[in-house]
Amino acid sequence: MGDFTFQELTSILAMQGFVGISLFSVLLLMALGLAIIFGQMGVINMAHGEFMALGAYTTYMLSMFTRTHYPELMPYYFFFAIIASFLVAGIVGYLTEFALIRHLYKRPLDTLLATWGLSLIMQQMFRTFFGSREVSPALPDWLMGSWMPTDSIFIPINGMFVLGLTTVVTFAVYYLMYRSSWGLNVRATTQNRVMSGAVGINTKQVDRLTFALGCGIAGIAGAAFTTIASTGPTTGSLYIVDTFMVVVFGGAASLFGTIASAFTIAQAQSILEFFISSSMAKVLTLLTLIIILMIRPEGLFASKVRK
Amino acid sequence: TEFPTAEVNTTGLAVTDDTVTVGILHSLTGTMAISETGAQEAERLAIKQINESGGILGRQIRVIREDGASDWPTFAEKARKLLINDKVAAVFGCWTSASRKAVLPVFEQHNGILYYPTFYEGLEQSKNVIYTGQEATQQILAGLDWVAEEKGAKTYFLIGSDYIWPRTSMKIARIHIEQVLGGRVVGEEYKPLGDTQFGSIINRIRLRKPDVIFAAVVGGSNVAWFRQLNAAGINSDNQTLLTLSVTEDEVLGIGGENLEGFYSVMKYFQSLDNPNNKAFVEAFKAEYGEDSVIGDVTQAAYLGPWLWKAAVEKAGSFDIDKIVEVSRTGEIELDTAPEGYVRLHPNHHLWSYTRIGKWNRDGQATVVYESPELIEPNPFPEGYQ
Amino acid sequence: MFEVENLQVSYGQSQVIHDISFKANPNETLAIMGRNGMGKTTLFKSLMGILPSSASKLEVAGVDLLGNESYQRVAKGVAYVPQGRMIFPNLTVKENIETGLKVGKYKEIPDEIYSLFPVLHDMRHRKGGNLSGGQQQQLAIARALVTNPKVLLLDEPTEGIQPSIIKDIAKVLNEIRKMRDITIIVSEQVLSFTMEIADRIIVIEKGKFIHEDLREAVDADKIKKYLTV
Amino acid sequence: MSTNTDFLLAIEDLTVSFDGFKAVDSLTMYIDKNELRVIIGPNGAGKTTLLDLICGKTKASGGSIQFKNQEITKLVEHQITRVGIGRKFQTPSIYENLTVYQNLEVSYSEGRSVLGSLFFKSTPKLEALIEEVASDIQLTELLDTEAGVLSHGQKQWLEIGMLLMQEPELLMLDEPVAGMSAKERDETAELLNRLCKNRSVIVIEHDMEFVKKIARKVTVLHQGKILAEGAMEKVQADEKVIEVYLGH
Amino acid sequence: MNFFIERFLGGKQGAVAIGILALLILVIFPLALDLFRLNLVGKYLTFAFAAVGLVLLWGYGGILSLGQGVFFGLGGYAMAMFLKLEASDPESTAIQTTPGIPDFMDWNQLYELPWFWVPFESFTFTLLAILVLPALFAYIIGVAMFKRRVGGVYFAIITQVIAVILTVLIVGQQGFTGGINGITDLRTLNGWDIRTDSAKYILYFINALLLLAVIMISRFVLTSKFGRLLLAMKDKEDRVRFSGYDVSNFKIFIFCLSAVISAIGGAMFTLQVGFMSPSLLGVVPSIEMVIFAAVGGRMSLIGVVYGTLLINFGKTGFSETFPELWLFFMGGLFIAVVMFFPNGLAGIYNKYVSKLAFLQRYLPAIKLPKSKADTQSNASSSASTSDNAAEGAKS
Ligand SMILES: Nc1ncnc2c1ncn2[C@@H]1O[C@H](COP(=O)(O)OP(=O)(O)OP(=O)(O)O)[C@@H](O)[C@H]1O
Ligand SMILES: Nc1ncnc2c1ncn2[C@@H]1O[C@H](COP(=O)(O)OP(=O)(O)OP(=O)(O)O)[C@@H](O)[C@H]1O
Ligand SMILES: NC(N)=O
Ligand SMILES: [Mg+2]
Ligand SMILES: [Mg+2]
Repeated sequence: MGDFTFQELTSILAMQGFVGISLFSVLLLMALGLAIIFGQMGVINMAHGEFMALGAYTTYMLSMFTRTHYPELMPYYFFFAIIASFLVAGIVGYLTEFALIRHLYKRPLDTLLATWGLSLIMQQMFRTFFGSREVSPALPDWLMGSWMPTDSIFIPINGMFVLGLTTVVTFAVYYLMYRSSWGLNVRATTQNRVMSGAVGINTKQVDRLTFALGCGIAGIAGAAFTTIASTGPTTGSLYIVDTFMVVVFGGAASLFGTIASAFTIAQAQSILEFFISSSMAKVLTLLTLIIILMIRPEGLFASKVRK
Repeated sequence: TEFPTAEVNTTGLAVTDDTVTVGILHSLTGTMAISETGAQEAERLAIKQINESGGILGRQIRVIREDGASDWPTFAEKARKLLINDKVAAVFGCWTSASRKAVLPVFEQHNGILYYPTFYEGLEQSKNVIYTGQEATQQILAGLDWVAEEKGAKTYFLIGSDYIWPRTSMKIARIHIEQVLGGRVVGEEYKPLGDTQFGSIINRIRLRKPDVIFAAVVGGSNVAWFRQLNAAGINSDNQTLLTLSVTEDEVLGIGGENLEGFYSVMKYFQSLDNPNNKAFVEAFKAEYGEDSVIGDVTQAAYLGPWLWKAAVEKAGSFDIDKIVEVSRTGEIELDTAPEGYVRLHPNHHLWSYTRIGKWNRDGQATVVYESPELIEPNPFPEGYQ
Repeated sequence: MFEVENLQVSYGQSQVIHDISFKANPNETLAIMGRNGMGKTTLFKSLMGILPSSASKLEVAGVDLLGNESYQRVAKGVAYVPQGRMIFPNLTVKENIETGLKVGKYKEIPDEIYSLFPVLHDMRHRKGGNLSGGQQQQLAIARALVTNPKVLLLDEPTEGIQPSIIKDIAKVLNEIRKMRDITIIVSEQVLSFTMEIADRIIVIEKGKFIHEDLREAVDADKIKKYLTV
Repeated sequence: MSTNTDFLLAIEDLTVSFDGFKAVDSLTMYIDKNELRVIIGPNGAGKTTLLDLICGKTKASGGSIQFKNQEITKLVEHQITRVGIGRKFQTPSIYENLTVYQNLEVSYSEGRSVLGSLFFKSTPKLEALIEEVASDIQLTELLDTEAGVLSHGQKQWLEIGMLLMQEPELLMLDEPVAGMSAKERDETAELLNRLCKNRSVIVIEHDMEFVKKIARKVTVLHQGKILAEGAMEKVQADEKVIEVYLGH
Repeated sequence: MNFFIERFLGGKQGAVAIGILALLILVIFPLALDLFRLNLVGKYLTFAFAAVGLVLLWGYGGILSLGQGVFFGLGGYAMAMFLKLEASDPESTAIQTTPGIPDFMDWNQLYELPWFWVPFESFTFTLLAILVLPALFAYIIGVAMFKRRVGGVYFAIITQVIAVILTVLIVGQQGFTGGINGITDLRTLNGWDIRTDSAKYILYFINALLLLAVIMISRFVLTSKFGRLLLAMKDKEDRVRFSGYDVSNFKIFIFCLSAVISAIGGAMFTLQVGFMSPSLLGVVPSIEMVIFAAVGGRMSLIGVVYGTLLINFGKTGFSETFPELWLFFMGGLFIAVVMFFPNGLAGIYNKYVSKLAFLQRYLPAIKLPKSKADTQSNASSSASTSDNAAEGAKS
């Protein structure tokens, strides 16, 4: 690979940098909802990927609807789709908490089984309603193509969009969890449900809304991913392991840890990938994770409290 | 009757005086359901049509459907069930090579017959399998010859999903490019199945500036792959891309706008203009809805029941050995195949045309090249192993 | 002010609280004494709505608590300092106290709290879980006080606290009881502390109240005798 | 810097800090064989942290701890236990899902390796020891009860019992009578007085009544340092101790 | 004899339970089912090994591994490598470029057997490898994790990550491993055709007997002091440490043991099903193994066998009857078990069946603790502490 100019090389470097950042934002967006549900509430939600898929399908439905009924609104529908995905996934999450999760707070590991069952059911529902084939919504034109700061650098607009969205959602989550009194209730409840009730927190409501919020954020992630990949009934299962990895590796209860972990994984993967095959890059990235967890057994940003 | 059961079924298959039972074995659930749905629908359509036209040796075909669930062990288990428990006279099914490899010993041990519809890597020829899709050389060599000739391609970038079919296909492609076409392979990359991050590979493509991207990315990854290509400014205006694995099914997810102007090499496109295909498309849409699309594998799957019918009728028997025997005569043929005309080669594969389609925005392809004659299947190509 | 009638509590098959009834007035401190395992904690937890219980009457200032969840009881004016502290280990000291601010009239942590427990002010940004045992106990009391309750339930509040602060706590409890006219129900093992704050002393034995006396009427030795039978 | 001594436990210049906060600050202190030492001090003085340091739960930032002239700051928890140090936690730490009997049995000092525990067999000696300990801690009646349902005080005793099963040379108790009723405090005091006959004991307590019953020598800790040391009466009268700890 | 009953069977009740299980899998199934179904049951029972391993590791040890498929796969691959080499003799592979090596190597342009395949030409080595490889691998992971005190969900996720790594490696290195296809078309074991009907019967019985043996060994472990220490560690790890135990060693041991048990299942899977593939060692099968254990009752060695059978019969049955909707049933089944029978099948047994049984009279007077699902082991462990000693003194 000798014949390229210095300028080309810098362009490639810039673009490769963006590949890492873009993977980072994807991972982080996937993980944010789980950081709340798993990191804060301790619920091992194996159906988290399906909630993402739910958001993606919502976006797809809305795009079909807009296209047939209000074609002139196509350029704008995506914003509504994000909100709708949040709401739909959030509402389903709310119901899930009510029907299932609230009975299991004393047995956190059992949430793994119940939500695994839930994920099977949701997958089958997607298949029944939308068929086995993958779908992808028609995207507004402004989301396609790329931004060219110079004539040899192409920064994909969908990647920038996801990055922007991730930033917004991250700040919102940070504010909600660490700066609002609601967040204080959430954190108290998840640390000691009984005692939180005894200081006046309506823990049932907090639980339900927290779970719904986490699922809603998964829905947003799902909506965002329709700009990158297609959605099928089993799409969710593709994401779930990575998502858990990001959250756990960061130190389950730390939002900052989740961010740092998504960043580390994304950069390791994308840098390695440029030099070796993607499967070996993945293996090396994962091995690095394991070694780092050996050094920091409770994740990158463990919140250490004496026991 | 004309064909007494005792005569047409000497090996205890599930054949009665008026029915014959067959199995359909595809993934209805799991990641592969996406691809296998169409195949499974086409097989059912063919069986329905055969039944409507009087069945086979005077018997109606009864179908047992099993779900392979995208899981190879399950495929093997279900194949065993179909053969041992249900004693089906034939099985139509499988999509991935992995699932075929998993069921192959079962079919060989219990002497069943499998009609396998997917384009695949070759290097296999089982007595108990009829391959109705193309093997690697049929698809690849013609395709590469065409880009070399038409586009004057010299440098090639190979990319595929990480499993046996793309890897074998690329191996053949590389040999052909380097030794026959005198070109150069400037990159060869594989992505795990289902992966959606192609940014790094795209950057590498940009570095190497190949004349042709030659792709065998499978399933859901395709959407990410083409969307990201497009967003990176690589499109048919500035890049030739030929893929082995995009059919109308995948286009549905990818979106025509992301694919416009790129090429697929296949034996079948829905847009093929011939009376057989017109009738087939019409019947398919009547059965499964106006919006349904038909891809290469779907069509190949449709051939399965018809080829089986032809063989059974020629043999005058449902016995597997007799079917295999007549299949090996090289005389089983279908004038009514949607792809035009097919004939079964003694090596269990089909003679077929190879076509190159250029994708349009509406998700259909325009055939820009068709091999002048049927291409002989050659699962063990000399010099390409 | 605080009325309980026919309270029964069981763990599964085994009944632990048998038909307890009592009344406490505003500006009164009731001490519940009893040996280990006699049901004090169980009583408090059931009053707080943490354990399921049955009763024919349960009222705070005429407001019914029966069937209410913990948080509703808190909203109606009950506050609780559990045995074993149960602070929120991963919240900072400040945040721990703030969890109690929801229901009370305070918007911010009142200075009295910090002047009663100066160490909590010094350590307000430290994680609750990193405090020493006694500091955590102080935190638990502070958290309950900021809810500005009508009824304050204290389950062995002085456990692990240094003598000087125990004295301070006694003083403060006596003060706020008078100032805010609240009812305090406390279970306690340290006799001196009990004698300093209690108006009435009830002895609990195997889930039943077996004895009751006004503080003026008893001395430490007498109570000790009840507790050793 | 450390020298060979007759002390059972020699703590010299011990320091630990958490994010710059020195919980134990250049502490030097010695415990004799068969001594019963009471440590008191304000909340947050560093008493629990000191025990944490001795038993290996927390690693020291500096200084040395020698047990029978063996440096133990480098050892890990189970090794420290094996050299003969037993520790009771501030909140009772017992196995709620095992019976009282099993709690005691599991704490016995034989069969501590993987294979040893696989092929471990109960012996009459063990039986007798369990009986003895159970009666010491007044849980004979409850041997077959699941420990989770014991009352707070009983849990405290059970944990002491579990330590006795280890037959340690140094026993460290963090607030052993917290939450106990008056009678049980008396009984615990007796128990401790009996226990210290052939081993050393370190007790941390805030209950002065109790301390008086057991104390021979008292160490007062304040801000990680020794504030006063000596006989109970002397310490109680110390103005500084009254100021920071006892109150007026 | 008493010792055997107490320690290997789990007392009289345990003996009855094992007896019933033995009757079911050794007599009733072979008589009632045709060979095809029996072979399926044989396959299910190989997963039961993994579930039994999880009872030790997760149920008692409190260590959740989401990577048991890795060990199942190691055992399975070791066996498959041996069988594949035997199936790849130069005659049957004559059409290859390099005859005598496995077909997939030939397809991937390998011209020589890779070095790490060579020892698998020996059957003895293979048998050893099936036991030692997973133990060694588990040991390495165990030392790396438990010595560093990685635990709880961190350990669970790491084991899951290891499952991912192994899958990616196998799929990515297909020349050496057969890739996503796995290792297929296995035929004979030391010349004995494993595909014949009689071989299927024999393998079924070997498998069933091995399973029973593994259960008894596990029972021995659980009724020992080690078993009680596991429960103790699950409850208060620190206390165990301060009682003088090197907790990490205990965890490492139980992890290795459960790995070996899984691996035996994997090897038996290969023998009975005739191939091995990465889809058996990834994330999903590993989670399914946990589900088998949970549905059976994670504290019950016998319950998990029934759990495994139930789920797999359900999967096969539902998917044959409702090929397009069976996931609804499976999902519903998991949720129902978790919600209504938190202790799995063993919990149902304890709650309903055992109450009826006369055995109730022999249970200790005290109420059985809620968290202990397994009557068989429990009744004996709480009752036998004193019984045991008495009997020990007699003998
Ligand atoms: N979760 C439980 N399940 C069953 N029984 C319990 C449970 N908790 C407590 N008990 C039993 O209830 C009785 C009362 O316990 P409780 O904790 O209320 O006593 P207490 O008076 O607060 O004792 P202490 O002074 O030790 O705190 C005890 O006999 C105890 O064994
Ligand atoms: N991990 C930690 N991080 C921060 N501060 C800590 C940590 N551990 C202990 N501390 C602080 O160190 C000081 C000593 O704590 P320690 O628990 O030893 O006190 P103590 O003497 O046992 O008090 P008490 O009598 O209340 O039990 C306290 O101020 C505590 O807040
Ligand atoms: N045969 C294939 N494409 O897997
Ligand atoms: Mg109590
Ligand atoms: Mg302390």
